[in-house]
Amino acid sequence: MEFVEYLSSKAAQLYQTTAFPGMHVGNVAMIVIGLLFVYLAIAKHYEPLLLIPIGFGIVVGNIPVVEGMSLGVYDEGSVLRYLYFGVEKGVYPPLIFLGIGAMTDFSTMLSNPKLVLLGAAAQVGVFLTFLGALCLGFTPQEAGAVGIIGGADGPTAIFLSSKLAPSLLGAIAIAAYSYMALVPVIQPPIMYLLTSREERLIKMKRPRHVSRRERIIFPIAAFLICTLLAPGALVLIGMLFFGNLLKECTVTERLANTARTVFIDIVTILLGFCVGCSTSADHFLQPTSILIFVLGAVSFAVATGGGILFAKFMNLFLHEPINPLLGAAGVSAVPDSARVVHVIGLNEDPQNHLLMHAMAPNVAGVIGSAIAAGVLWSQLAM
Amino acid sequence: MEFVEYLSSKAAQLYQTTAFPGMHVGNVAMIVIGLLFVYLAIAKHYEPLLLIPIGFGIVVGNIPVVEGMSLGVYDEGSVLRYLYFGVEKGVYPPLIFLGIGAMTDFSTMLSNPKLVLLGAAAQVGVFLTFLGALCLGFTPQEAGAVGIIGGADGPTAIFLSSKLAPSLLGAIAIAAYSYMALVPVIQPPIMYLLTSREERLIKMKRPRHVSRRERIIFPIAAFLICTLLAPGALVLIGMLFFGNLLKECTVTERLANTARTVFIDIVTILLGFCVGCSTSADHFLQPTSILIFVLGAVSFAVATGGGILFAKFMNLFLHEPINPLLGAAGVSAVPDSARVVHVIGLNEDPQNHLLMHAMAPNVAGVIGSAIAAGVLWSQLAM
Amino acid sequence: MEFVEYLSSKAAQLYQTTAFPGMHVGNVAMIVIGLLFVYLAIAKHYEPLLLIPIGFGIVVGNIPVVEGMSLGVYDEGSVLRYLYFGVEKGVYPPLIFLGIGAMTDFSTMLSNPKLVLLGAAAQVGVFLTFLGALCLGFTPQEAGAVGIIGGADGPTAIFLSSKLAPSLLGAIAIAAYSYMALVPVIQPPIMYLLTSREERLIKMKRPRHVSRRERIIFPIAAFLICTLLAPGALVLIGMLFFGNLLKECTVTERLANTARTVFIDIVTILLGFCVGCSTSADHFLQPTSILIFVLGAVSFAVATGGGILFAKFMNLFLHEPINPLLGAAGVSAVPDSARVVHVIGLNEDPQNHLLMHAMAPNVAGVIGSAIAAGVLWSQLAM
Amino acid sequence: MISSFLHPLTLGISLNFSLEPLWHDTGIPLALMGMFIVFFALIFISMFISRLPHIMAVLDKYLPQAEQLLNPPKPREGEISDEVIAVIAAAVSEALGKPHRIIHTRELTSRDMAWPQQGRWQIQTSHIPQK
Amino acid sequence: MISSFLHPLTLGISLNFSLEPLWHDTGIPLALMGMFIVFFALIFISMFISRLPHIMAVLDKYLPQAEQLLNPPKPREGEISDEVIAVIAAAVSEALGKPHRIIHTRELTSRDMAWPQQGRWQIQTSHIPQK
Amino acid sequence: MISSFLHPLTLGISLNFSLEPLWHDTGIPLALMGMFIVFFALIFISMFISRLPHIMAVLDKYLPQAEQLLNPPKPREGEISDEVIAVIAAAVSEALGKPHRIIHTRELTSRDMAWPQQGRWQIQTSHIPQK
Ligand code: NA
Ligand code: NA
Ligand code: NA
Repeated sequence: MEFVEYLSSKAAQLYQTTAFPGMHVGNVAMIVIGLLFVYLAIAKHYEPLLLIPIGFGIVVGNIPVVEGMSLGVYDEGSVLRYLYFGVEKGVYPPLIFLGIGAMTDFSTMLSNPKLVLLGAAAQVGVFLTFLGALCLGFTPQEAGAVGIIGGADGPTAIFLSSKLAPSLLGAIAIAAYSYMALVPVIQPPIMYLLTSREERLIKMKRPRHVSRRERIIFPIAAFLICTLLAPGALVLIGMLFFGNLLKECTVTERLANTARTVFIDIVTILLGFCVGCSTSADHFLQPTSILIFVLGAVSFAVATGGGILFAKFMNLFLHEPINPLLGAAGVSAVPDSARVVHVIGLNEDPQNHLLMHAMAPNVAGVIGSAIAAGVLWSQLAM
Repeated sequence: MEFVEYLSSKAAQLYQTTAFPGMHVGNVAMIVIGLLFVYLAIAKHYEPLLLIPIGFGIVVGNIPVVEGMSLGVYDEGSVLRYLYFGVEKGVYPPLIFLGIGAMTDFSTMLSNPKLVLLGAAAQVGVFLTFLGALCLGFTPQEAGAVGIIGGADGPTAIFLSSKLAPSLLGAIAIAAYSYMALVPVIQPPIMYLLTSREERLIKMKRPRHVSRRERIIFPIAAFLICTLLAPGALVLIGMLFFGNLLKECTVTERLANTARTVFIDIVTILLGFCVGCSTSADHFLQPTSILIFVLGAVSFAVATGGGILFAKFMNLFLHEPINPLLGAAGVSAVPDSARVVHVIGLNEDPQNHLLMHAMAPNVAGVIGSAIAAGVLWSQLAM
Repeated sequence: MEFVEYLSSKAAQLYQTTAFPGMHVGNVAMIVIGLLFVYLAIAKHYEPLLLIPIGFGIVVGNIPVVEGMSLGVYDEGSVLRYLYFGVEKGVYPPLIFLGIGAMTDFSTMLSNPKLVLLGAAAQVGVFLTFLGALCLGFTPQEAGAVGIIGGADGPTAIFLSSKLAPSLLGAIAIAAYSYMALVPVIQPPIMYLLTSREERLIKMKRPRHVSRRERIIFPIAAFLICTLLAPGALVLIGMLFFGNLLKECTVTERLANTARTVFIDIVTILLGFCVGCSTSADHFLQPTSILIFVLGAVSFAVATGGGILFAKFMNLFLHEPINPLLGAAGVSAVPDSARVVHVIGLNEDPQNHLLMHAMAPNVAGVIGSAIAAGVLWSQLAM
Repeated sequence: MISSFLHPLTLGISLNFSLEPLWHDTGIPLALMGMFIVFFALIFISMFISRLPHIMAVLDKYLPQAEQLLNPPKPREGEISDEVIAVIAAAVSEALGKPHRIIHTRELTSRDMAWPQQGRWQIQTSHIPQK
Repeated sequence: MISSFLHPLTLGISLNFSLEPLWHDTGIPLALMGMFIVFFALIFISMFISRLPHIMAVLDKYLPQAEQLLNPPKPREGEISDEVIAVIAAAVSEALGKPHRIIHTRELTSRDMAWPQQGRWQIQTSHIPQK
Repeated sequence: MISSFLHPLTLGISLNFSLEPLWHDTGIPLALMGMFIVFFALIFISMFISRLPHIMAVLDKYLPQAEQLLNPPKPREGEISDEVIAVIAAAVSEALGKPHRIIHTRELTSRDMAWPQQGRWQIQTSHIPQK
């Protein structure tokens, strides 16, 4: 009898060492969300390079841990905390921009200067969402970080959140990447709504040849223009064009190659996994998270609409009209939104290949949202 | 005459700036040990990817330095200290597990579920050694870190030592890697002792085909099972199965490739070198180090025996008996112990190819010792 | 009217958020210098792997930023500061030495032991410049850091500066890399001045075959000799020969390959960029910077001359004379100075191929200046 | 000088062997608990694995297309793709003197597939966006 | 136990909607300023790009040789170089049984071009040092 | 505004030249000591290198098999291995229309040789475990 009591007390003690006592329904919900991310990445090919690390990270971050152990991203001295440092201090995003710069070909943009403006127009999503978030009671700093979701640029969103609203970083990052993954679902209805069939059939001229020398000069000149006007974008824009210069200058091919392969891979693994780990239910399942998701969806929709409508506005003045579908590519989400434009163009006319043209507003959108982040940061930094 | 005096005083002063005044016989002994590691790695191919960095690190760590200079891993502000940070805080081992996960093929294990238990049985080496270390006067924390040597997993041993007994980290790491390198020397006598020729001749059935989908589901399910039962293993197990998911999910091939090539290479270089550097004679040549080496050898032997005997125990109940040599592969030491099983199987019957089967307990042993480390850490963390 | 006033006040406010109010002529000058570096790298192929990152970094580091934002390498908590940490603490240079070791073939040196001394003779540039800097009012610590420019080794110069004179690091690094890039301009006049045509025509014997085993033993033995005599060189010399052992020992080819490709690439990108960023005009445009550049030029010239004259001195005693041009390769600047020797040799006699021979003093010069740095650090560390 | 040289080797080893710590909570009870959890976890995994074929049968009924998606007929890394074969053929004919220029080709290893290029690949295979 | 399990889901969402923050400096004025700077910067870039061909024409006049230097006839990464073609041809003839040994060849991808090898390459193409 | 723009260029260079610091311990004595140690170390290395062939002769007597072990006849990285040649031959015959499928091949560069694969390779070449 005593032995049974002893055993049951031991069993109870054993149970306490497992993760079950600390498991709340919120953790279960988050684990399911994490698995959903993994499923979408594998089965639907939605941004797998990001959704797999984030999704598995969400699962890891929601295993409840024994009290007093230093395990999670918020525990002083834990391994995950050291890895999370690069997220928290905004170090990973510029390194990702370095790699993006080293893999981006700006030549379509160089042969289509007008299309650059579509990347500016799409930033209306950022600032309208910012205003909306203000109205909903977010502080200006938080509202800035929420608004940048509309920039459709994961690294930019993480960078600005780490500077302005660290407590919302997890929700903002997850929202940004979720909607970036859902670009092929969100954008098409808006694109069909705002364009007529005639507009969707507009064909663009073949881009002109861009010389090597132009491609070398561009990153330097664009860097100077952007950062002189918005010095707050220095780190993101600097790394982006530094990477691009490494790629284009022909004499640092090995550095560019490393930046766009293993270096960005390593940072992507760590960034995605740590962002996922930071979404433990007690930090993430807050009313604000839901608001952030709602505002993020609005932001994406407004940005898409803004780009399309601005293209139609430009057509009022242009001899050679722009296909307004290209405006949707002004939200960055490289290269997904460009791909969506291409597919919808092909739907209407199997000979209308818009991909190369769509890359121009697409990369302009990256620059545009980095500038927007720089302005928000410089005006709202405390 | 005065000039001769001046010169000899200068020569003496010069001598003081060299490493010779600080050179003790202990340093010389350690340097010889380091060179022995390098020799074994090159001439005998014993775990060269680890013994070369560790061996050369031992040599570097035992060059005595001028007083007041910040050079070694224990000196505040030195370069080696910053690199050693990843060892001291246990950051490198999970990153190595990420790479191991991205290169491990669990499919043999998936087609041989029974063999998983051999990886559990081998952990008896961990816990018996833990008890032995307790009896010899180690604190429970130190005893836990010493016991994990029997897990035959370098990164796990370093991780647990960094958490429970930082002062023993060097000795434990060196012991773990030494014995892992010596697996082909330690295990065979025990294997011959505990098995009969008939047992060694047992042939295993060809493993069944494992579908891609099973290989995707496995890392997620196994992660949940392990960490719900032993949340202390979260970081190691999490990284292991995260890496494996990257490998198996088919859509993140580039991330998996980076994780299992350059990323693990960089971490291996830094980890091995820094562990070696941490063995300066005055830290390493302690009575406890000798005890740790003795206990480590016992631990390996017990783990090997435990696996083999458990296989024979299972055979009492199974229709299709297991070749008990496979039990020896339950100590992880991937892939050395699996190789030893294979070679000894071939010795008895040149048609008996056990390698694929031995990989199942081998990788199960990795999981098993990570769980053991998690339990020890969660119960002994202060 | 009021509206115009409002608009102009807003425009003024907007102007304050740009980089223009903080832009001084010094920043403009530095940006021009940065662009010049980029131009020289691309158009003249001067050390592009370093001048492109440094040059673009200089441009980035001289964009004036809004007060109160944490952006530059000197601002607490900024991204660039975290990346600069590896420069400031001297962590990057040893990692670069690891990669250099893993790509350096010491076999020409092993077959030409006499030529090693030329690498020692060239260090006279280091110590004479050190004395010159002392006379010009630098503290002994600063003078040591300035003198090491004559070592013609970027990582060594950065490492020693970070230890002895952090405030001069930017200027010293820029000077070192500038002159390393200008080796093909600086060295030839000195070489023609100090050698006769007959001397330049001296042909060297074909080097003997060096066995694999010799190449394995060499890094270990050379490491012990160097660090026993100059323990201050432990980290640089240790990493150099560790990398070389990884390369030569045949069993760690994958580690050596990672060390000499992506690992050194990543560190080079970060090191170069951060060194560039640290040259903001207010830190860099000091009278001392000009002095440092003058002393650096002297240092290079003296080192070149020292190597050549010592070769001529050795010829007084040797049966088989050395081509004194090889002395110029004793300043390391791998492989530029060896190349210059080769080209000048070919100029005189199209059959006189000196490249392989010049690599011997070239790599000896790397070792020599690392030892010099070790001595200076150990004697001047406070 | 010699004594200082020998200094760290004066190791006085005094073994204190005691069974007493075994009876503490951090002794045998912890060891048993550890073995128990290790076995428990690996038995669970083993059971899960033996169930996997059944779970797969269920999944295949509800999500039949996925397995096919996961095993596309594209060449695995290390295999030689049709594209590479075409290139080699072209190279060979070039080497044999036929004047036919290779404009541009790429090795399709995963390392090379930078993200934009993955994008380019996916556009042809990926889901059709919803209207 | 169930209430503790459900604990974090008791989300009381209370929406406070107010237009007041819009009129602060960090409201609409900031949003306008942001859009203004974004447009301004990208318009500048757009204008710069449209001017690029003219800038190039000027540069080509003063630095005519550079463009040529930047576009050497060496094969771009991914293309098959003559060297590789030669190797393949040799490999093929070897495979067809002719006993002709390939001594040493290298794939000239940038990844392989370690610094010393770049040095080796540059020595043949680089500037002649000034006397 | 212009003065503030020019601000950092107001560099007042005042050269203070003095020979006095040379006579301190951190002056000429340190420089001499530095040159001395540099020369000493490199002379030692030079002497060691000249002795190397003799050391090798001794080593070869006592450890004769090692050198052979270190120079296996396997192809060096960059050279074309027999395996690759076989693959190319197969690819060519495939390109020429013969319906013969390449099942699986691997480039044996060191980068590809992940640890498990190294294991697979070593098992055939490695030491026989001691009984
Ligand atoms: Na954007
Ligand atoms: Na194990
Ligand atoms: Na040097």
